[in-house]
Amino acid sequence: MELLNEMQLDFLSKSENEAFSRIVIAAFASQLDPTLDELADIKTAVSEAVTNSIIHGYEDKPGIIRIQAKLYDGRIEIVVQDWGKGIEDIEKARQPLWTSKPEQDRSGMGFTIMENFMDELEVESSPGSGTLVRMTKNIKDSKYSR
Amino acid sequence: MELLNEMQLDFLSKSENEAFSRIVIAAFASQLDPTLDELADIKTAVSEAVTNSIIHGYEDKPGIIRIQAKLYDGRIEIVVQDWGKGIEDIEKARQPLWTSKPEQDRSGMGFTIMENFMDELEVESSPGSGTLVRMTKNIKDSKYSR
Amino acid sequence: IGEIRRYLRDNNPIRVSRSLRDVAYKALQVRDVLVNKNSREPSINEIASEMNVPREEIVFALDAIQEPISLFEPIYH
Ligand SMILES: Nc1ncnc2c1ncn2[C@@H]1O[C@H](COP(=O)(O)OP(=O)(O)O)[C@@H](O)[C@H]1O
Ligand SMILES: Nc1ncnc2c1ncn2[C@@H]1O[C@H](COP(=O)(O)OP(=O)(O)O)[C@@H](O)[C@H]1O
Ligand SMILES: [Mg+2]
Ligand SMILES: [Mg+2]
Repeated sequence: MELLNEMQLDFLSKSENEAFSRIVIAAFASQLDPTLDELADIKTAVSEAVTNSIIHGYEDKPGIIRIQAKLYDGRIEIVVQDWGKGIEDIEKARQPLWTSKPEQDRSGMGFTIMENFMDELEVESSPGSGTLVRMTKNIKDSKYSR
Repeated sequence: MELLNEMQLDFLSKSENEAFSRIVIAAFASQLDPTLDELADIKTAVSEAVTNSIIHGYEDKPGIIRIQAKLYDGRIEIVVQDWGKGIEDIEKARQPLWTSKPEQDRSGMGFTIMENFMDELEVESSPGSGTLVRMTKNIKDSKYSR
Repeated sequence: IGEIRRYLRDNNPIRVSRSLRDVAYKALQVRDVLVNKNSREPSINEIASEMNVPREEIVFALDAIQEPISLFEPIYH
């Protein structure tokens, strides 16, 4: 499938960058001319992944978060990556309502949201080396433009 | 001076990414709580630098453009970089109305715009290795927030 | 055929570009109101909190209605 466009953004694991990263992905995805709903899904999923990197990956300590995005005809692929703590048991982490920080009022629904709002979700992670989340969403009636 | 936040964006030298890069820099700069006029100045200056990398640096061939931005109290520093053709005579290139592509209806005002819309402008370039433009803008009454 | 067209149009989900323009025009209106009220340029946060919209959204929206800038404007800036 033909790659139409791609980008890579590195930013610090600060909470003020969550809104920033959401707009960056929205601005890039909008080149595929999605509907408002499709765009909202993408923003929400990326938000969840970025929040996870800030809160769980780096546990509010300084670190770098990377977002890569690729546009194909009718499809966007997004990777959110950190070099933080990593996940011990990925299968358990992906289960609805499971959270390692119940004391912090986390809902344990982040991965479930990503799975439901996007069409594909892959998680690669190992303790000590970090986490990579790859998500894909199909955009109906997409017209690459501008 | 204390560094408040920083980011780095890599993207392809495609004309559709000009608008994208403008939104990214404006969203990041908005953390300093500028006015709409200050934001418009920053976007225009970055637009000119990115257009130069696309048109002159890579001459519409594929290449990578990098934008780095740093936020300080009351100040944003922006670097726009390419690894394209480079500039032979920087002093001449910076002169108002001077363009190497008069046949393409270029106005030769890009560097003049950057200089006027921003508070500082530095250009590093050498033929064959690329161009780096560093711009700084002071933001009055800035309040870093969120 | 006219009816089918209308049907298609009515079911056409909202595209981003239209909603961006709505937000942007609202932001410019709010800016004017705040300029009149405070006799100075409002900051992006002031506009955002007045509209109850994240400032990054406003930034994104404003780009959608950005008018082509005059290349010679800056000389008199
Ligand atoms: N980037 C990450 N780095 C380390 N651990 C993570 C990361 N993302 C998710 N996790 C782990 O997976 C769990 C489930 O994540 P999620 O479904 O988003 O729920 P929540 O964030 O509410 O805990 C987290 O509690 C955490 O233990
Ligand atoms: N990134 C770049 N790579 C190579 N040459 C450049 C670059 N940016 C500017 N230049 C050179 O500097 C000249 C002046 O740039 P500018 O003031 O923006 O005017 P214009 O783009 O209208 O030619 C260009 O015509 C070009 O020769
Ligand atoms: Mg989560
Ligand atoms: Mg130029």
